[in-house]
Amino acid sequence: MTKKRERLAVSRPKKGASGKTGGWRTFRPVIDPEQCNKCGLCSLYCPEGVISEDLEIDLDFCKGCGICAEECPKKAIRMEREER
Amino acid sequence: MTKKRERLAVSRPKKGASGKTGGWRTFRPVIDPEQCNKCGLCSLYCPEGVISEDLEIDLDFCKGCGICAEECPKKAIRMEREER
Amino acid sequence: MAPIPKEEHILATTSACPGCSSSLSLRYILKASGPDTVLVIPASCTSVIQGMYPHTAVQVPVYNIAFAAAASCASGMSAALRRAGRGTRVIVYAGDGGTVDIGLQALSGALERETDFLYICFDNEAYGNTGMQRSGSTPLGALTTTTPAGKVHPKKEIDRIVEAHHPPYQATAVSAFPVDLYRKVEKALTFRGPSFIHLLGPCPTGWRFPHGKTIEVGRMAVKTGAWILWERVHGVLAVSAPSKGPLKNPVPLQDYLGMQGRFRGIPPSLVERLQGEIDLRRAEVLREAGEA
Amino acid sequence: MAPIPKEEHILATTSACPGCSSSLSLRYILKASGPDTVLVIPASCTSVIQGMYPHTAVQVPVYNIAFAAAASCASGMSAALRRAGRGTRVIVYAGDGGTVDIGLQALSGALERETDFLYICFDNEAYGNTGMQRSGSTPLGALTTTTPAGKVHPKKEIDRIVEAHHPPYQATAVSAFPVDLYRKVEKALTFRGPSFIHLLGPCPTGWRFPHGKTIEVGRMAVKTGAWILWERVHGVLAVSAPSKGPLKNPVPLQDYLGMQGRFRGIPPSLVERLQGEIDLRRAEVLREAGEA
Amino acid sequence: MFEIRIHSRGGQGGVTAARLIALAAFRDGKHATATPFYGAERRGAPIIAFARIDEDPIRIYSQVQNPDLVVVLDRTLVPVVKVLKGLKPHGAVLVNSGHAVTLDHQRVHHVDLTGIALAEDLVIAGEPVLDTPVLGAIARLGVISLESATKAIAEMFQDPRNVTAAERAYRELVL
Amino acid sequence: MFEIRIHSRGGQGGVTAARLIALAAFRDGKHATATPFYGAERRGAPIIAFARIDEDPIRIYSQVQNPDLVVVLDRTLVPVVKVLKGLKPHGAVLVNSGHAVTLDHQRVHHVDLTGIALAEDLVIAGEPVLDTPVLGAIARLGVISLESATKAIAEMFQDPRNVTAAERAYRELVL
Amino acid sequence: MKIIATGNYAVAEAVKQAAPWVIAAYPITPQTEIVERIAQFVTRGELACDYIPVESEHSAMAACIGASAAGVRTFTATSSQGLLYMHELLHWAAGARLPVVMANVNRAVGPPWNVWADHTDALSQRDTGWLQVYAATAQEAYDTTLMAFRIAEDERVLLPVMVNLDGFLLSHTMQDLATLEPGSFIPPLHLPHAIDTAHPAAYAPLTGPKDYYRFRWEMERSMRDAKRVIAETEEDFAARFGRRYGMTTEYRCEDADVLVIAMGTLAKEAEVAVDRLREEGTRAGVLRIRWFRPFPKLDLAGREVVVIDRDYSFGFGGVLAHSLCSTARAEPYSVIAGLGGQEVTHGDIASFVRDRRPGEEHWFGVKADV
Amino acid sequence: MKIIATGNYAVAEAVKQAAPWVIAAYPITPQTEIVERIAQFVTRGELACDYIPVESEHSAMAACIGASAAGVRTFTATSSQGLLYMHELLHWAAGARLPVVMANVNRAVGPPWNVWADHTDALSQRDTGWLQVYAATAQEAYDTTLMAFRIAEDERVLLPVMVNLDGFLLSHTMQDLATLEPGSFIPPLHLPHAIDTAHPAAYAPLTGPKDYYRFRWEMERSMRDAKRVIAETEEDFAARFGRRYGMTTEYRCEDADVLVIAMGTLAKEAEVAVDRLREEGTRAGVLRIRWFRPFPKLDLAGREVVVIDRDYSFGFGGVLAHSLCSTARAEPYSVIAGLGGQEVTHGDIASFVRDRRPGEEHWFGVKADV
Ligand SMILES: Cc1ncc(C[n+]2csc(CCOP(=O)(O)OP(=O)(O)O)c2C)c(N)n1
Ligand SMILES: Cc1ncc(C[n+]2csc(CCOP(=O)(O)OP(=O)(O)O)c2C)c(N)n1
Ligand code: SF4
Ligand code: SF4
Ligand code: SF4
Ligand code: SF4
Ligand code: SF4
Ligand code: SF4
Ligand SMILES: [Mg+2]
Ligand SMILES: [Mg+2]
Repeated sequence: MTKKRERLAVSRPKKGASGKTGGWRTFRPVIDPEQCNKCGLCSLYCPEGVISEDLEIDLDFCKGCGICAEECPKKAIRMEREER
Repeated sequence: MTKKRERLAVSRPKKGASGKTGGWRTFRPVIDPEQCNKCGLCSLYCPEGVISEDLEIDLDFCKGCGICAEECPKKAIRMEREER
Repeated sequence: MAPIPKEEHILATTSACPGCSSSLSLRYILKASGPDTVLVIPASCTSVIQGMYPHTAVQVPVYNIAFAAAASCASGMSAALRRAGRGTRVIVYAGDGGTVDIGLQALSGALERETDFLYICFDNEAYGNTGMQRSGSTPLGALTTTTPAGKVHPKKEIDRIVEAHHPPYQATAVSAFPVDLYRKVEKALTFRGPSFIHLLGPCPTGWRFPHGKTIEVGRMAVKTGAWILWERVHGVLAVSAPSKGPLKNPVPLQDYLGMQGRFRGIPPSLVERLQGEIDLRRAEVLREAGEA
Repeated sequence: MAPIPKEEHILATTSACPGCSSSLSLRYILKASGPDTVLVIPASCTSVIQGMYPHTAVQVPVYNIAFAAAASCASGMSAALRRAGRGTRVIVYAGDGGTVDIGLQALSGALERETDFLYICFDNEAYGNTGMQRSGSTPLGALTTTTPAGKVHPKKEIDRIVEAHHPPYQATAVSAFPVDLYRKVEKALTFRGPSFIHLLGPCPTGWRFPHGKTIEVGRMAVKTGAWILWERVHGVLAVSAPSKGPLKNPVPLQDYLGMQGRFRGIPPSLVERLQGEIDLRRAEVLREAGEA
Repeated sequence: MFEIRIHSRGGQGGVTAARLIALAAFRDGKHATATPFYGAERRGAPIIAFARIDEDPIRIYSQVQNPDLVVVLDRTLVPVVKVLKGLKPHGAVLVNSGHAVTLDHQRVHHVDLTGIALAEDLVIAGEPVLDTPVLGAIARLGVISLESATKAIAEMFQDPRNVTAAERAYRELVL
Repeated sequence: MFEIRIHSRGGQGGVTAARLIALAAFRDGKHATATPFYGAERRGAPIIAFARIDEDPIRIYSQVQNPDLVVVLDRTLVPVVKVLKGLKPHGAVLVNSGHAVTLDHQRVHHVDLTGIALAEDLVIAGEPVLDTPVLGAIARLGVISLESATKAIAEMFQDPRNVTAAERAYRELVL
Repeated sequence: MKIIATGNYAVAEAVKQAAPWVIAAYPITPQTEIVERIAQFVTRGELACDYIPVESEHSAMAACIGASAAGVRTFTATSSQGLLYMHELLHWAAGARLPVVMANVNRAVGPPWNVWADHTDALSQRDTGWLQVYAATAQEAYDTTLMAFRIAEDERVLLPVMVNLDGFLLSHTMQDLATLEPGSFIPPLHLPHAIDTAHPAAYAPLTGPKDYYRFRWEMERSMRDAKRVIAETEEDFAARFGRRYGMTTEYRCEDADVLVIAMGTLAKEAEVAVDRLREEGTRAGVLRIRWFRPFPKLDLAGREVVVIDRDYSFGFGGVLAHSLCSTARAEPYSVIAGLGGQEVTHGDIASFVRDRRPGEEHWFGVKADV
Repeated sequence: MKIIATGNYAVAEAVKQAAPWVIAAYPITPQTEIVERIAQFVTRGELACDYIPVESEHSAMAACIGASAAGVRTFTATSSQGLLYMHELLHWAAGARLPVVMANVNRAVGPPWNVWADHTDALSQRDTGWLQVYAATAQEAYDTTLMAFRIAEDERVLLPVMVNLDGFLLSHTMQDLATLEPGSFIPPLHLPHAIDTAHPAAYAPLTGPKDYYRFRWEMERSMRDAKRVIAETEEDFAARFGRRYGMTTEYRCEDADVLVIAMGTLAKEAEVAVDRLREEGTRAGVLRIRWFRPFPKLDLAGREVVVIDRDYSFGFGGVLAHSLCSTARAEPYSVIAGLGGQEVTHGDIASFVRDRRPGEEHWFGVKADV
């Protein structure tokens, strides 16, 4: 079977289309479940949408921007230096 | 002496640049000095500026639009059919 | 006020249609600006009525330029003249199409960067030069060759658009009041930076009225309030004399529409809508001018 | 009010800078419009952040188009879809440069002819994609790569320009209030004809603030009144909830400017001028909303 | 091939006249073309239009050099434009004029088309319409049939006064 | 010709680093070029830049095929990009890392440029600046003189911490 | 139906037959009648389509792009400055592989202003990836416009087509015209890459050096395939309606020693010149180039060639003459004539042939000593 | 002064030397650094000029036209889509006979988006009446920009000049640069037809068929004269500053049997290929075309030719290859390579030469069976 002729440049949706953007963080967010009140604001504001409803952070794609930490009303998120 | 080289199209100002536009009137304005009060409105409104201060009409360039006649407060201008 | 100069800067005569209000307006504009003026002209009736190569009726430099480029061309020209130490007035004289449609972006840019020039939009409410197709400035309901059943969109409000750029001087005018036009051009040119005059230009050919009626049609636009004469200096609006009366006691719009073939057959409902809009506008202007 | 859908239409993740407010905004815009949406994207950061061939992070069709052509492309697309009987939402998502500068003419035309679409201007107040040159939407005083001493012209008032076209729905938004943004997109899409949302988009890269501060900077824009959230439905203005308090009791503008590197070194006189303009605007909005 | 050159001013209908001639000739069963030569559509400027009639398809697009018939819709053009240029020795001239016109040519005919238009109230924006009446005069010269001429007019214009005017010009042409 | 390839992410200064190398080499009296290969200027995307140093004018614009030195400003690129591709057998690798990095190559050096930048507070929009510190490490490898390196940095940046950072990297490079 | 129509009306009639769903156009002399006619058709309900009254030609083409991308048939018309103002989007429409059909009424480009026939407007768009064809009669303008839709929309092509007609000379000349009821001549448009929210994709994304050239090659490949599609379409058209055109049309070429090569109305006028030259004993013929993109492969071996260019590429030469030089190894007598509507008669053309100087270039009307 | 600079910085430095009074430009990758540098110069007072921050490239060129018409020196810079968006006004600036100088950073045209080197942007403007020159090093970009002002403003020319540099490859590559104190190298601008309210005139008025072609001929005449002016200017430049370029530059051509012909950085890279080919025993040389408009007259008799086009005219072929075919009767091996920044190394170029098939066209990277 031959590949379908690609007449023009068309991109298809794909998770990780821009690579594992999480790879180049300088800092990573770490949620302290003790302090967290599950308000969900971190998830609301995360530009990348990588904080799930149950507050799992997808570190493959988290860019380490720190918005979640800044916006957490309980200061429950710490930005930790990535050790590489 | 050779003509100066004309590098680009440039028009020079000239009276009658568009020809004797008066030539193709259907009607010509005729001022009746009896009725005229010299208010100058005809001259003010003439789009072609062909009614002089002393109310002479330059028939070479009057286009016979009839504005002067319409606007004359004394109805002192008659539009006469051009006989050709 | 100084009297209007006798000197004409349009030589008899343009090749405009008989009764053309543009021909008339240009006379007074150039009287006001004088010989140290450059006219920048985008594609429009004016491209043609100035005369064909090798002669022109216009006695100041005329810089003809592509349709969309008048304001930006003038920006460059004004900058160059100022840097060369010259006070030459740069006046764009563009059609409504060249202003509210294809020339809008360049106009907006020139206003934003505070170009030192006067921009006059000669508004005959259609693309005159190509034979009267609709423009953004064509009023609702008007017949044009591309709106054979009447235009379905309202006239674009270029004055509001320009106002949003806060030029120091802005005004409306109509050829039927040439002295008012003259004074406004004179005044506009006293400001440093951009000024804008929106000039209603009754067009016998396109609006389908007898060419002797050019003044009367323009006057009726003012009497009905379809066209309001005002000026706005540093944001402060003042109603001009000819519009003062009509703003309070306008005659019915139909008196204006009825004179023109382009509104033939316009349904009464549309006339009502137009009248309603005019009434609103009148009220707005009165309020803003503090005369309501 | 229905809750905001959980479903994401942006797949993790765009190639935007960390902390980019555009990335955030797109999430909520697409949540509101749903999968039956086409995004029309002129040259801008969004051309890049969607991802490079052959993959994209965006899960609805994205039609990339030349810089000046977004609104007109959308006009044709919307007309075609409607004629084909499809209700697909056509959303232009353009930058400020693509809206107030090079795309203004097309936008004006599309508004005038009542294109059935939603136009969102993502305003990061400069040409982000090419590295932060000034745009017409850059505020007075801001440093950009082409205004290394601060911009000398004020921000172009695109909202007033759009308002002059009387779209049925018009609003402002900012990424810091994603729920407000979501509701506005949702509402805009209920109107037939054009709607316009002017979305302030704090840009850590261009505005020079730490990328964790994106929300705070946006919130501070609202708190100071530098950015007022409102919507205008058929001409009637209503102030949105987050701006109600700040309109009456704003914090000083300096609190907003001071957070951003692009205003470093801005002279106090300019801050005063900007503060004065904001106070005026606030008063205007309050008056128009009948809350003064 | 029968070739016609029409001299007029913008707004007088010279171009439409040429088109009407071509249409009428076509209705007569011939091949025909009508070509305007004009520029920007401003009223008043001198305009030339051409019509060609032949039994075979016409391949010439350039201007008529040696007309068989010259039509002058505007008498004032006579001193301005060389209306007789290239006219065939036995060619005819048709001038819109209320009285005889002296031209350096044998076959000169006249008819007061302006008068006819004004009398029939065929006026647009203050200018008399000449394109339909002239068709009658040309039919009278035998170039096209009167029947096809009126048919052509009726196809292009709704107002019946156009046909009336053409018929009147047919009758009033001074040969 | 000595050829260098630099791997980095948009925003980390790989392109500027290449330019600084070229400038320093030029100040050393050599011919040098620095070429970025990048696209749209978005932060985070992998970027390559090249520098070439030679006694003669350089005519090659294409990418470096067989580098003498590979610089990796972002360790996370190692699994994503083939950083060793084409590296000359005796070529060197310099990685920004606080600890030794295992690569399938002999001469691998590391230095914690990020740590140095953070320590010197060289941070723009939240991201540590690596372009100036790396120059010190490269000088240490003998590619350019430290003197020219600091001169080049001083020509392009006003903030003296850039020079300090470079000098620190010079010292801290783990050979 | 047999009617009499100008070139402009003929195009408008063809568009009515093709029934695009979206038309976006902006007026410009001498194209206006096309736009006005279409507006009439739409108003009268004779053509069910969205006529978008855009604010510029750049937007006209953008609207066609947007509509075509949605999978519907589109049309626009322009001329000269309008075509130039679209330039960026001409490249775009082709690269986006959209079968937009456009009529371009050839007119000189400014400055100075000049509204008369000239091919420089269209020829200076020859690198944009559009197919270009030049018509010489109203009938041909009609037939070619119809064929243009079918060719553009063919899956092997999917590139836009520009149908050219000489300003005034053809656009405003009334001639006989037979209109058709073409029935199935143009099949419904099926655009394989039409936007479809059920299958989301990003069109024209940022594409790196490793991939970009491939899509350029795809365009060229389709241009090459287009030659076959043109031949098939013209063949089918001829079979059904009896009129045959081709990549080029020939007039008395079989035994000709000298060929006049030109495009548009000049080439038609040249037929009259050739008849006269033959009477004088010169075995001349006319080779009329119809399709300029893709450019036809010609065999001119053993013939003398007089090429008339109604265009010019400054600092180089006549575009048609050079195209022939480089593809058919001709050494033509290159005549530059008809610029800006310059009058060129069959008599003039005959004298070009009589006075031919192979390998030289001649500007008609220019005196050597100017 | 000896500095190190990218092609973009080199252009900005040259502009600073030439000191135009009005600059209007709009940013676009990869040209932005030129604009940003100039904005810096102006802000710091190093360049006394009005920098007009326009809202589009169409307006950038319009502003240059307006300023130039007033008789002052002007400059702009752009690339790709920006250049295309100016297209209408490129024609205008040339027809208005204005000596605007522009730097164009060659980049691919969309769609799809691609920001890397490609000559199609500039070459598709080759009919607009602009002189075009392609630089290959930062030094050359600098020197050529300076010369461009003098050539454009020469009374025998008075046409605009476009200086081209390859996107990223040259625009962003840092190299050695010697800047000059050129003193009188560029004389003050005297524009004979500058607007002057003491001598009113209407510029570019409606011009009929009887006159228009004459002004077109004047443009061509000046293009022809430009060859002499270019030669003189380059000669004077070489005499003063010791660097010599010419309409074309040659590398090891004297005894070459096979010539690689190309423009911009590819031709520089080809020198390395030629060195290698010579080592292998192939007598190769590089003929680099610098001035593309006016197009040079070349004598290629008796040599094989490999032409590399970083551009394409769809449905036709490589623009450079065809230009050489038609003017120099070459039968080149036409290689299409480097589109959209496609990587082409000296090794690749050497293999083009080794595998040459005269008369054929080859798309680098395209597999025959695709
Ligand atoms: C780019 C471009 N598009 C179209 C035209 C054709 N054109 C010339 S003038 C004109 C209409 C001008 O209308 P407006 O600006 O209202 O001026 P008016 O003629 O009514 O005075 C048009 C469509 C052109 N010259 N250039
Ligand atoms: C005609 C044209 N000119 C210039 C460009 C280069 N360009 C691409 S995006 C861009 C800036 C976009 O700025 P904005 O619209 O504000 O969007 P942002 O990148 O800030 O999101 C520019 C100048 C282009 N693509 N096309
Ligand atoms: S914002 Fe803080 S408190 Fe709220 S859910 Fe997130 S981590 Fe928990
Ligand atoms: S650091 Fe930024 S990207 Fe990562 S989870 Fe927090 S908000 Fe999201
Ligand atoms: S008829 Fe018209 S042109 Fe003649 S004088 Fe009266 S107003 Fe002037
Ligand atoms: S308007 Fe009438 S009354 Fe007044 S000056 Fe003229 S002719 Fe006399
Ligand atoms: S069309 Fe109207 S505006 Fe144009 S010249 Fe004629 S009357 Fe004047
Ligand atoms: S430059 Fe600003 S707007 Fe653009 S992607 Fe980066 S953060 Fe977002
Ligand atoms: Mg108008
Ligand atoms: Mg922006």
